[in-house]
Amino acid sequence: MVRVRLLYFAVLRDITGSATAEIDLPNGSNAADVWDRLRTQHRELGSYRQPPMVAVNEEYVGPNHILRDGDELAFIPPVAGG
Amino acid sequence: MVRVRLLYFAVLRDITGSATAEIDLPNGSNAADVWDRLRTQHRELGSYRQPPMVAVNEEYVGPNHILRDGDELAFIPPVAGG
Amino acid sequence: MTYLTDEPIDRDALIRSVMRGSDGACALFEGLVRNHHQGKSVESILYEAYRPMAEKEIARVVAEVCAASPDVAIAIQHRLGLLKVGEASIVIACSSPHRAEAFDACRMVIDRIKETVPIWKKERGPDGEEWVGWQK
Amino acid sequence: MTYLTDEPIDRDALIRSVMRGSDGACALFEGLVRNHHQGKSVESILYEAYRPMAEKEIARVVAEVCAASPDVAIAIQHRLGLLKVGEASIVIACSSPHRAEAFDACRMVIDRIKETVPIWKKERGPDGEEWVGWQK
Repeated sequence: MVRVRLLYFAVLRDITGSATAEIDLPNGSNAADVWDRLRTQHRELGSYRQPPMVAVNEEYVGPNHILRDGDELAFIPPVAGG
Repeated sequence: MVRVRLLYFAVLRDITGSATAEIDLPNGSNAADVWDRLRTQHRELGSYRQPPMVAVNEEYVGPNHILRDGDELAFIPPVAGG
Repeated sequence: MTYLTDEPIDRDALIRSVMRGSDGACALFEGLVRNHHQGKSVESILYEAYRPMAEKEIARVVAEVCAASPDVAIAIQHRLGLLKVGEASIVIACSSPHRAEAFDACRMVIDRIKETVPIWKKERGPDGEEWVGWQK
Repeated sequence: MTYLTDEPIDRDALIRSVMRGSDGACALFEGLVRNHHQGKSVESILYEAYRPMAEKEIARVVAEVCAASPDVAIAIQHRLGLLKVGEASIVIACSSPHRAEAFDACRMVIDRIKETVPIWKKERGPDGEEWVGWQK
């Protein structure tokens, strides 16, 4: 098991109703697995099969990035800075 | 005969030592003729066979532009604004 | 340096911070809250960031652009929080001995910031509010 | 409007003058007196213009660029007289709903002004003074 700290920003925070969560995952889980779990919990995400961009420990990674214990995971909705 | 008001700017004012001059020209004279006259008067201009850009009455014109009585003529040394 | 601020951006201070005696040009870009977007009226925008990551990503953009244009000095401030129409969300100042590099750098910086930096905006208007870029 | 001024340029006033609620971008260009030119040290620059013609030529540049980019608002001030290193000789502000037009307009304005407007500069440094662009 690995424990991951999940951060929700912007539209994802509005949808989930929280800014952070601690989640436990089977060893070898990746970011896409977490996204699938979120989709089953929040029907507003149902049509989003692919996760948005993924950041682990404040760096962009691919959706298949394997999560490790203590990682900070954030799904990055479409950015709109500038 | 036409009388033309000649304006000297920048390097040309330094060379001629004046900012303006009234000159009388034969009918049908053009800006290049005036430039030739200046070259004979100021040896610093001797190597400049072609006049720099020419403005008559605050508009760019070609060197063969025929001057009329009362025109304001300016030779425009290489511009360096901005 | 921190690139994110919760206060109105001090444009003059930003420009001063990049100006060196060897510079002949300064290009500046300001992103402004405008009163409409995709046909909708906008009254204000709430900007939010994944702060530590946004700082890193902006620093990465600066490093990349400086590597491509070593003569350019770059300063950036991105504002967060609630901004009204006409207020600046971002100001980018790029100075350089010559203007082409300053313009190119300024444009490259804003283009890349818009692509990668984790900042979001929620537009508010008479029709309600919406996170930009997220289709319902 | 007069585009030429003998006073230090008020950048903020220029930007305010172009900003409309519909603008999402403002691009600014500043030309600065720099401390060197073609290998020579520069201490100050004297700017001189054929004033009425320079006003007309700048107005022509503005009209041309506005015709090409009708959504852009443009403000320009060019300073004349003796300027020290670091001072702005020209400031150009271009605002627009979107940034590409603002950048393009700003660049087009400065490029064209440098080509056609009858303004000259005499550089002063420890080696003497010289009109820029005129070979002895």
